[in-house]
Amino acid sequence: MKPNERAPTPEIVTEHGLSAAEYDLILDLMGRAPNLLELGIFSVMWSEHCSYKSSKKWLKTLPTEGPRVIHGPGENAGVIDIGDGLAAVFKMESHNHPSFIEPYQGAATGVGGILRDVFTMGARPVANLNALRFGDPAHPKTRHLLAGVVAGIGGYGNCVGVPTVGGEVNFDPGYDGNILVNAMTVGIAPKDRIFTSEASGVGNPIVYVGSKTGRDGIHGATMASAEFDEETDEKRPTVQVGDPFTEKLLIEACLELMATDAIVAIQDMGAAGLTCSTFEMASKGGLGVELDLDRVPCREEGMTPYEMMLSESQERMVMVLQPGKETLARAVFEKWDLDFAVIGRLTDTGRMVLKLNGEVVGDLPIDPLAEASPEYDRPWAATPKPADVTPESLAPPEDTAQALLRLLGAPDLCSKRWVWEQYDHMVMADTVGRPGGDAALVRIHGSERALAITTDCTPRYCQASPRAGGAQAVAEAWRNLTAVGAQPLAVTDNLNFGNPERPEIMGQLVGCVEGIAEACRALDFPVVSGNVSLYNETNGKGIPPTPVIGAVGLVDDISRATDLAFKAAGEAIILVGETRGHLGASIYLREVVGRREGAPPPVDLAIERRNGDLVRGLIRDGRVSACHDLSDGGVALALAEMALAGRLGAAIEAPQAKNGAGNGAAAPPIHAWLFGEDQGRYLVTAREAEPVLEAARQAGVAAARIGVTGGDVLTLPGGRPISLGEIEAAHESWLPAYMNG
Amino acid sequence: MKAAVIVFPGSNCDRDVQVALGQSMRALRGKGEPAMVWHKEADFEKVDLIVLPGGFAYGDYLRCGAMAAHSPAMREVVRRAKKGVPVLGICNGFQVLTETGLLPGAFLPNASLKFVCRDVHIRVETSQSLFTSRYETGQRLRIPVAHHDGNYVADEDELDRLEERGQIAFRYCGKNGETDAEANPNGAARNIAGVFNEEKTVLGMMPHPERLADPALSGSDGRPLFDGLVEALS
Amino acid sequence: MKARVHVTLKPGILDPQGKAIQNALASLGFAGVEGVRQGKVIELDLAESDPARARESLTAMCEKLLANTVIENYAIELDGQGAP
Amino acid sequence: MKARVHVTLKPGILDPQGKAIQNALASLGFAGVEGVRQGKVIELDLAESDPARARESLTAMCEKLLANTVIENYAIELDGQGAP
Ligand SMILES: Nc1ncnc2c1ncn2[C@@H]1O[C@H](COP(=O)(O)OP(=O)(O)O)[C@@H](O)[C@H]1O
Ligand SMILES: [Mg+2]
Repeated sequence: MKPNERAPTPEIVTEHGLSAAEYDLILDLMGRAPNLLELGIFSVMWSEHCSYKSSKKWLKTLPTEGPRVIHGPGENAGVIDIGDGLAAVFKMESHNHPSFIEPYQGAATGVGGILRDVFTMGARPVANLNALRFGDPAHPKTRHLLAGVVAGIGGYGNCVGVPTVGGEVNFDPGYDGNILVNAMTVGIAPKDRIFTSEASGVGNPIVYVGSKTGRDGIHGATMASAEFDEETDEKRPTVQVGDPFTEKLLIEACLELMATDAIVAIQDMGAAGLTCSTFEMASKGGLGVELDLDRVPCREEGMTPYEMMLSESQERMVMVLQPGKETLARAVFEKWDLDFAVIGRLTDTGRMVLKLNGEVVGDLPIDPLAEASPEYDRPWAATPKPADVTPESLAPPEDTAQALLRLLGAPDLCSKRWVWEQYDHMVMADTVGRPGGDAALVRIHGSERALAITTDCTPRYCQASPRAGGAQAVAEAWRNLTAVGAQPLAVTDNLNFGNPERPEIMGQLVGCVEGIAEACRALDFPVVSGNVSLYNETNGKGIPPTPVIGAVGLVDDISRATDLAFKAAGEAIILVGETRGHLGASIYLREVVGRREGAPPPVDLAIERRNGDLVRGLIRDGRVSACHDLSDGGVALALAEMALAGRLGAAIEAPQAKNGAGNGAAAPPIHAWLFGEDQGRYLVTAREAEPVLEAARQAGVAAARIGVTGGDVLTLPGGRPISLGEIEAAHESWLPAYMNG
Repeated sequence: MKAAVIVFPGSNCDRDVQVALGQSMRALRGKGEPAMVWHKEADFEKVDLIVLPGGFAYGDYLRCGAMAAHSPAMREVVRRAKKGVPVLGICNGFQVLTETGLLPGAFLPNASLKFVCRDVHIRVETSQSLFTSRYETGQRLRIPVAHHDGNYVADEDELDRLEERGQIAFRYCGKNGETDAEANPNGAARNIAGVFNEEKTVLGMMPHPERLADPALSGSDGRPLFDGLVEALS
Repeated sequence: MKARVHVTLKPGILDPQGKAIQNALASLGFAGVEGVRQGKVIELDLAESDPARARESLTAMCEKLLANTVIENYAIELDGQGAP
Repeated sequence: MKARVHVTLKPGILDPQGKAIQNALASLGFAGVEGVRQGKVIELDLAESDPARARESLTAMCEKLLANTVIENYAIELDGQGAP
């Protein structure tokens, strides 16, 4: 063996993103200098992306267990029991850097990657979501990036035939140089047929299936962990191109083979392709692997072992088969016109041995490498507490109606129809609740039950107070599921932050994770999967902390679910939850007053839960006809959305006292009541108000009747009536106009 | 009645149409389920109706439907269609039908150049066909479209001939049935959403009736199309 | 040998992609673009080395698959044989 | 003057369309097709009549809009000025 013709120079080591200390550790583990191939493998295995070295310590603090959890974090995706012998399998993943470089392909391959994480586990993907963050609309790149990302997500998801049913789109100058593209997939599998990556059976064949390996994105995984600088435009690393058609074939072929008993373990090739996937399988099974790299299907001639091991070509999987099942498996993949190659076998050596033409070209220890994977306790500094902004300190708007119209058309709050109409959100014919509501509802095929799915995060809250913002993201997701009548079950998270080597950024991460952990605990809402994206930073300026929460809930009977549209004239509109008129860090403060300051609204998790449980019960009992949770823009914005969805107006009365709290406190100023973003609140409609108010009293929940539906105008206290036409124009026109600009 | 759904690599509405048609078969005839036929099978059993489903056959690479049109199963479909076996092509299936020449015309990318997925209104141009017998002529339906290349083109003479012979099955229309540019989601010539062959035994349509054939999915205007077929063909 | 097949929309057919490019160029400030049409080029590596036979087989490929002759024209270009 | 811009994927970038066309040709019985890549041609009518200025402006159009230079190469051909 000649593993060591050329010891890597310090420059090469640095180029691989490894610190001097990390390189010393490599020398220790290997007992010699690594060759370039081995160095490459270490570098991807220990990259932030694959090793979570900065965040691991904190991720461990998240609650990950619950009666429904079948597989928590650590697998390709989280798995929860949804009854009837079925499991929901889901995860969210970022493709931020690649999407900034090439928005169409970056976003498309992001969707492809997360789909593979889900069907690898044996689930048929049934829904995609996407949480997107772009820079200032006025920034010269924003329009192009948004157009490309949306086209890429649609181009991939539409072709594979998985409906894209929800997501979010925000804009902030803080993302000018670092957009966020977080994609989530939800799948459904028979509960007793979940596949994992844990290899077993010495001698079992290792099989490669899918597309051929090209020189795509070599070192993409390390790139994703390195800060951008002005030169990135120059470097132009090879971009990975997605092939959704091949992905569709791969889904069908894998699910077909999974219906047999041929597969021992299976793993998609994601970041760091063949390296990460085979390593992980062997490491989980406590085994070794031997690969014959000559057998790897290659797209181009003369590919080196380094390229084969580190390529990030898309639409590829690795499997360990039961002995003797190669012929069966090959037939399935050939039926679907996919490459199939036995590329190696499991060994009991605990080592990864790579051969080319029968010669050993790399030989690394598996467990020690995985165990020695660095874990940092990076220094962190807590985000200073922001000063409160009291409602009284803000003058009321000159024109309430104008303020509402302004919010309705604000980039963050306007209708995202332009986006979701480019996504096939109805394929599979089970989309019961389409985009535009609080949570998407996807019927479990062949049943009357449905999964409710949402993604949420309010970065301006997280920036003001990471802990409150983290908790709020979870609470809002939980509330969105509740608002359609679903029982919230579990979450996945995508933690997007700047450079963790800076204590203030690390402080944001720590704070957000604490908030998420606290809220998930209080709401019995375990985290079953997730992803961390760090170094979202350009020229020393990090993105706003953006811990996106993707959440899944269950509706037992779709005829008992609801949506936000006003249903009939003359119905009472009831505000559930207490309104103090919190305007700190609100969208009103930012868009109408023009100030970005203050503390975010406090999240009282006990109240959140109590209010939500009440509302869910009311929906299930058929006692309310529509429901919408309150978030950005408060009561006023929610009313406008409900009116628009139902094509029905409403007349709202001025609040009497602090809404239904019954403690005699004075009502907040009208503008604070209308636009305040206090948490734990919902608007519901009902033919009769009293039974709903009575139920609220029984449950100890603040609730008050605030108006009645009807007509074709929305009248807010202290404002002129606003026609539905005006509301629609304000809400629907900003995004298409901007994109046509 | 027996029906077959041809499954191409990349088809993705095959199950959806199987469910919708199967539902009508069971409701009206108490039994039945369309068979799935893999595109490589040229000798599938004799059926009363062949369905070409929506999706992205062969990724829609090169041109939508171009590669699918040459699959072994399609050669057989063309042969049977020429003998009068009814064929329904939805969305990608419509594109495949034009590529085989069973239906006239061709498709270009939507005028917006964007994929469009939303409910549209279409006007039933004639109830005189086995596909539309359960609708009234002039009836307005709400049915979703989901495509990137739905911009139907044919030369003017061809379009005139289609009109004269009553081969236009559906047109995109507005709330009051008006077939203007505003109601047209993709730029299709003369707002055409669906066409028949001359004998009206082959129908291609861009909208997806199978996606709104179930009241739980916020509408069922697509259902009569399947009911009508089951009624006419069994 | 290497070959290129150029597929273009027939003259009377409206070209949405060309039109969109033309509009986009105008809004980017490029004046004087009076018309834009977009076509496809398909580059093929052929085992065949005889130009006549290559051209014959390419014609068959075009008629059968590469072009939709209802709306598209095609032109075949063989390496070393000049542009179409 | 008339101009043509040829846009092709950079070498090494996966071309799923080309791959699919190659497979389709094979299954249609066309033997000996060893590689297929698909590109675009954009034909433009320009008011400009000076070749140098036309080329300059076309280069700017390519960089800004016509080609995605992260993954595509382009070549400009001006009428009467020979193929790229
Ligand atoms: N990128 C997107 N893809 C699909 N749907 C989206 C996207 N962005 C927003 N939506 C949809 O628009 C609606 C409003 O989004 P948002 O304001 O974030 O909802 P909420 O305030 O209830 O969390 C939701 O139904 C959401 O799913
Ligand atoms: Mg909501």
